[in-house]
Amino acid sequence: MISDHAWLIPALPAASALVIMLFGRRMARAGAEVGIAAIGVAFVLAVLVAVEVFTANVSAVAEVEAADTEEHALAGEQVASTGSLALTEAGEGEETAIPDGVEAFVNERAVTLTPLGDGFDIEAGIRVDGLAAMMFLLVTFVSLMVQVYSTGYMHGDPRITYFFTLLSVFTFSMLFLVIGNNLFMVLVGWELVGVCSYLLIGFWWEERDNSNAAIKAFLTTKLGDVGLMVGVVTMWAMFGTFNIGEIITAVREGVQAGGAPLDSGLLTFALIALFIGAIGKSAQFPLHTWLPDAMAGPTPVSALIHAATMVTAGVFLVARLYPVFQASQAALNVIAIIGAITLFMAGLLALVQDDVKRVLAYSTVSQLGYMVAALAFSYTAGIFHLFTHGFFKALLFLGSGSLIHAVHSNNMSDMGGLKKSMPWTFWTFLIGSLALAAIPPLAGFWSKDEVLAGALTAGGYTGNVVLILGGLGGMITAFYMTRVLYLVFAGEYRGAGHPHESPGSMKWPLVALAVPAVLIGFANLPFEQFHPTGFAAWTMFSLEYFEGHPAEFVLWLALGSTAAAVLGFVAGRALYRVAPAAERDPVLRLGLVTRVLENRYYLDHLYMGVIVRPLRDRLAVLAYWFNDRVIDRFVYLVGVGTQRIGQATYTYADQRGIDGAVNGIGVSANWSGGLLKFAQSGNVQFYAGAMFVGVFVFAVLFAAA
Amino acid sequence: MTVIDVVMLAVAVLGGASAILVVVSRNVVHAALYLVVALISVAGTFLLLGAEFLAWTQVLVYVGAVIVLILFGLMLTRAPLGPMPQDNDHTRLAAALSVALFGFLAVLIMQAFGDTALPLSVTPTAAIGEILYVHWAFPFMVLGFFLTVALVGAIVLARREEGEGPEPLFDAEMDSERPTPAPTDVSTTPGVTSPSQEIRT
Amino acid sequence: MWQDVAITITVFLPLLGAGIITLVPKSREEAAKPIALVVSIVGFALALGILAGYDWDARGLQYTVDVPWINAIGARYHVGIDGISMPLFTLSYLLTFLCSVYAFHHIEEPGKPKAFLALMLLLQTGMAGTFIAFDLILFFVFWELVLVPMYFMIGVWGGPRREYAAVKFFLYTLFGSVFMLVAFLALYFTSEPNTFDMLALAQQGEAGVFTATFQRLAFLGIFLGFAIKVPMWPFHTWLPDAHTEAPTIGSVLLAGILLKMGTYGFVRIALPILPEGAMAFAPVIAVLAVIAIIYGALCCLAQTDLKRLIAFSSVGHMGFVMLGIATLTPVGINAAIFGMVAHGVITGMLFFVVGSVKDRYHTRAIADIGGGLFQTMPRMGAIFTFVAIASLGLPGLAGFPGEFAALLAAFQPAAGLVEAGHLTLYRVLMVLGAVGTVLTAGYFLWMMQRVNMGVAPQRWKDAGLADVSVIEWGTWLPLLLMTFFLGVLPGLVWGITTADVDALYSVFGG
Amino acid sequence: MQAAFPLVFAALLFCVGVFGVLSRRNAVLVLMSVELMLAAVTINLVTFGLLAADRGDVVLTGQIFALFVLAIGAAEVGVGLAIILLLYRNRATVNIDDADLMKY
Repeated sequence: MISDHAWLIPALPAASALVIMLFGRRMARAGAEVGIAAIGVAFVLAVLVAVEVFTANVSAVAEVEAADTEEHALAGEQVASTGSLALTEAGEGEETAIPDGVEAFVNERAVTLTPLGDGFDIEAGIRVDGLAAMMFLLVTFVSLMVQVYSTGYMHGDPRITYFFTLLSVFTFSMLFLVIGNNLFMVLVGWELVGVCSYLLIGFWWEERDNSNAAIKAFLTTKLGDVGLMVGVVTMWAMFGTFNIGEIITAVREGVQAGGAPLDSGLLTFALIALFIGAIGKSAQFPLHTWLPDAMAGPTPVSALIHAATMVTAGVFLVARLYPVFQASQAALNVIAIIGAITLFMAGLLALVQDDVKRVLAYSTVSQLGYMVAALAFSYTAGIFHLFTHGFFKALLFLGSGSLIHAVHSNNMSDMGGLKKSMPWTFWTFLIGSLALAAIPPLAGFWSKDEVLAGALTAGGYTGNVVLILGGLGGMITAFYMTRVLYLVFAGEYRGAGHPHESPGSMKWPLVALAVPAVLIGFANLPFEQFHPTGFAAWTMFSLEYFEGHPAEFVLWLALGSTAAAVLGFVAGRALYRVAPAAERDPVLRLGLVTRVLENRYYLDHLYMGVIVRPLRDRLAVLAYWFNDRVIDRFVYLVGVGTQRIGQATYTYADQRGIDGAVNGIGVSANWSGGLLKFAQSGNVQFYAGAMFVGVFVFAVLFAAA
Repeated sequence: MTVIDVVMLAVAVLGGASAILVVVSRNVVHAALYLVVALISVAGTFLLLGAEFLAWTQVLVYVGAVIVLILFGLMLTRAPLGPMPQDNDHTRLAAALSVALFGFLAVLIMQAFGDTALPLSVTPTAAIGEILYVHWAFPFMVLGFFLTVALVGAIVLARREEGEGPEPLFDAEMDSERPTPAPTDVSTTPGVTSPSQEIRT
Repeated sequence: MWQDVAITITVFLPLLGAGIITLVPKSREEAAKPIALVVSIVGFALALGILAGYDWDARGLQYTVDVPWINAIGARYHVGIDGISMPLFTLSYLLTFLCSVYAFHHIEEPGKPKAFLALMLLLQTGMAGTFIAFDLILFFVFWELVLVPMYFMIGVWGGPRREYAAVKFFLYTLFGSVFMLVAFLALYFTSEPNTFDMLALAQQGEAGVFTATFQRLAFLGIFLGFAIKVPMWPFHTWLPDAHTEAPTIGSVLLAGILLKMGTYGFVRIALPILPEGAMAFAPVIAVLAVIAIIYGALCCLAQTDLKRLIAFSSVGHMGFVMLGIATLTPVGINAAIFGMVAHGVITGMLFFVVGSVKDRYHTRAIADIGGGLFQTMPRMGAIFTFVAIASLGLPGLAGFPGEFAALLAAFQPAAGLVEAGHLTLYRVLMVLGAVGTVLTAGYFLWMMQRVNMGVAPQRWKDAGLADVSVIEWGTWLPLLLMTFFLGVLPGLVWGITTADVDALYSVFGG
Repeated sequence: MQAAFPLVFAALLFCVGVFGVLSRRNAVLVLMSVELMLAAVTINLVTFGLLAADRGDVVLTGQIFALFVLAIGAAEVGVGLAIILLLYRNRATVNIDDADLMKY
């Protein structure tokens, strides 16, 4: 089985990182060739693994259906299901028998790394299933494209070798996160991608803004990681293992470590804690503020890390533990609400940006909100949107990189009329925009429709919130992408110099990414007959879940969301067909609304003013003051106190002490006169006297005895 | 109360008095001379106890050699020879401690040996010699070695090294090297302001 | 035969080396360096030999020697090595070896390699001896032996405020060890039969020979001695001064090994012998540990002096170690031991780098360096970044497993502590500790921004600063590799410790 | 003779010596006081030696030890004076409270 060797997929970029780091400088293309070759091979492997996993899953589904039909034909009676938990989703009263021995594809293999004491071990292992295979495909493909693209985009940068090393390290880390069979490995990969992100955002570290953005990104996500760590630890304490498969089994059976019944309160706590990690990494409200700043990094980095892969790690984490999340409706509700808030408020923020990358960044935040919200109702919807979004958002970012490369500015007010000079970029960017705006039949339409359909089917309070905000969000998305398209490609060129189309190394990745942006949606057509052979079957985590999966096409919803998108498009076209001067941009003339949006809801001000500055500039200084003036002072006072006691007994020592204080080297060294001089007056007679007193006391004691 | 007891008492009074004079005398040379008397009375005690050899050794070594050495020391260090306070500021404390110690010891001794009579007998010098060179031969040799070492050590210490200047008044380098100047001149120390304590050279 | 003499030879070899170095004539002081190098290489090789001959699967002491030493007080020369001592024992030889290599690169004013290296080797004997002594008096002798050379290292070769720092270090530690000694004596007189032997005492402790009140009192005494050495908040104020003023090699050894003597003491002596005392004090220790984590990080944020910043970071890292110990579970103790080793490697490395930076810039003030280390010395900057990231606990590097396992253990402390109703406290502390990792990341990143990144001031660009030298590479490469491999394969430490930790801590019913 | 006489005498000498050691500033005087203490010790040794001889000690331990103390005392005076001389040469004083280099 090829999936036995899936460990090669992360191993290849790791090896290439090492090779580039050691020998990259001496290579003709600064190590890029190694990175591209390695990730290319990894991509091929990922395809092979995906084929194996997906076909296995499809045939498993087919077997179940065959058995199902058989049983219905024979008796028509219901057979008790083993997986009652997953089936609660179904709610249709129709339970399906799963024949013995038929399961969703999971290839898990592990070696014990180290004992931890108390009988616990840390393992290193791989878990290849539908979800992992899908992520392999996405990560390796986008990474391949981005690396090819970078050979053009980063051409001539003095640190290009370092850049490709980091790209390889990042790709390895991301794949490591994906492939891990236990939460410990997920945590490791999670932090590793974080540090790669930090280093790549701060890639041009000469500029203070860039390093500030890097620090902000790392610390904000790290804050979320506290949640992740707490969650992982709680899980470990509850189930006595990090292994994802074992945790899922334990939750299904409703037992904790040691056979105790499941503590649902603690479980909810753990899940919400894990989700806080996801909030940080996937830039969900209220920790989303780092992602737009992260655009300070090179554009290929934004495409790879901050659009397609790393930021989806949070979504991946929830999907990875989906059966566990299903056990806590409270956690799912939190997820839905956070997702809904994020998708809406980030969409609004995208409206007022001038920097094209920031528009895309906020759009990424918004789309991540969709994914997260979707996971509250439907596993497939969430990860399908993750999958499609990865392609078209990478496409958009690389397209924006191509623009920036041509006009040497991030600002749309310096662009305009680029359709003529950059046709390739224009057409691919257009495809990406339409996919993002969910225009049928592009990828984004199918995945977003799945999200909304999931919310509709689930209904209830959270379902309705997600549905309404999601629908509005769709309109906003279409509007801001239209604004971008017109500001960038229509009208007259407003910038300096003569822009021209990017070189082939940058052009072809755009084309290669445009293909899946168009086609990938067909992998998961929302019609009953396609499910057993489509994306839902490929990536299912269990047959029970797949069978109970409520995916149906709601015509009015699809039409409605399309109409909303078109409405957004028409409105954008009406306002921006003739590109207005920057200061006359309609979205910038909404008074208070614009001000609030331009200041990002004042969240950054809040964080800086309430957390960072007080902590760094006040509390830290206060703590150090406390250290110097209270604790150290106390030590000093102990010294002086001892001296005072000595004063009564040994006047001489006292005089030396005060003398020392008077002649001391100032306030800071003042206290050294205390304890120290007393104890080491250097006066022999003082020592001798002390000795005699001691001997005397002992003699008395002995005599008494 | 035998005669020997009376003599012992007299020797003790003499020795004790001169010992006290040693430690309270304001003139260093006088102190040294009182020390002679004290040590002679110690030798007398030895005689009374029958340790004849020891007594003469005491007289020879201490009264003869050590005192001369000490007088040389006084001379070489150019100590102020006239009468002046030689005590530091703890006199009372030291006195209290000593008196307490003495009282305690005296009580202890009286309790333990108050009614013990000493079996007096004169030890002939020949017996001492025999025992010393037969039974205590090895420790004796070690002692000899030790004395040699002390002799060499004393010479090395007291020898003026080549290049070392003639007795500087203050070691300036040593103090300036330290960030916190430790006052070496006592006269600058508050509380010890008696002008008579300045060094007269 | 080798089994009987291995430890004795290995421990006292550096002492012999120190003696040999003192014989080097003053006119040829440089000759002291190769001698020290040879001695430390041989010492390291012997330590590796001990490691090679160690049976990883067995529990209990190996290479044991137990002969009478001071009969009058029943003190014995009882040495041996087990899984708990082994990592630190070996690490001490590695660090001394690397320091003697580094000595070829740089020794602070006033030079005098002869005296310096002799002191370093003397220190090595003390450090190694502490980890293999199984008799309280022997332990105490080695413990105090360490003070003297370090005192002189700081006091003679240190920075501007060296004497102040040296005396503070010496007296503070001595102050603590007095209480410790009293507690040791109390243990001796209370034990039945009277003994200073740690193993025998631990057995008696488990068997309940000591009353609860006695245990608490004795634990308090031992606690003071060890807590000052660790140092735990609020006994830590000697550490920044000592670290800041100490010469590079002194800082490395101080951070790398000396601090671990305190935590090792807890693991080896305080907890097994006085289980009830430990149970009573564990919540206090845990609270102090978490205060140290947060507080250390905050103090780091306020620093303007690079070396002092690193020194304060030790306070926080040792907080994680103590948190692990305070859980009284095998997982926590394992975490603590790992934390000790990792901190020794990483912070030792950080002090090396900062020392080398200071050596070139002639200043430790972050503002004077002014950023741009990446430009003036790219390799140095890369190493600095790598180590700083390791120190802030990145998974895959050495800093992480110890921290994570400590948090893990804090979530589920020993059964006895749970019964006493401390579960919630520990869980709150665990979350606070996790928040502390964010602050840790914060100050390290901020430091790197101010030191590494940005544009270098012109005067430093013109200064022609030499990048990492060959000797420095030689010194650092082993540590860098260890930082990486310990992170990837935590089993390198845990594989050897777990069996003994499990055995030692079964008493807490973990 | 009563054993108490020489013993009390010795105690007196010793305590006077202690007083001198603690209270005198001049190093030479301190040294003299030390001599007094040593003398006290020898008296004790001889006295107890007599008691020991009464109980069967034939090798005169007390007196021999007193002899040794005498010798060592002489050596001590020699070395002590040398040190004082050195001190005087370096610091131009024989006051021992000035000889406080061993402080911090």
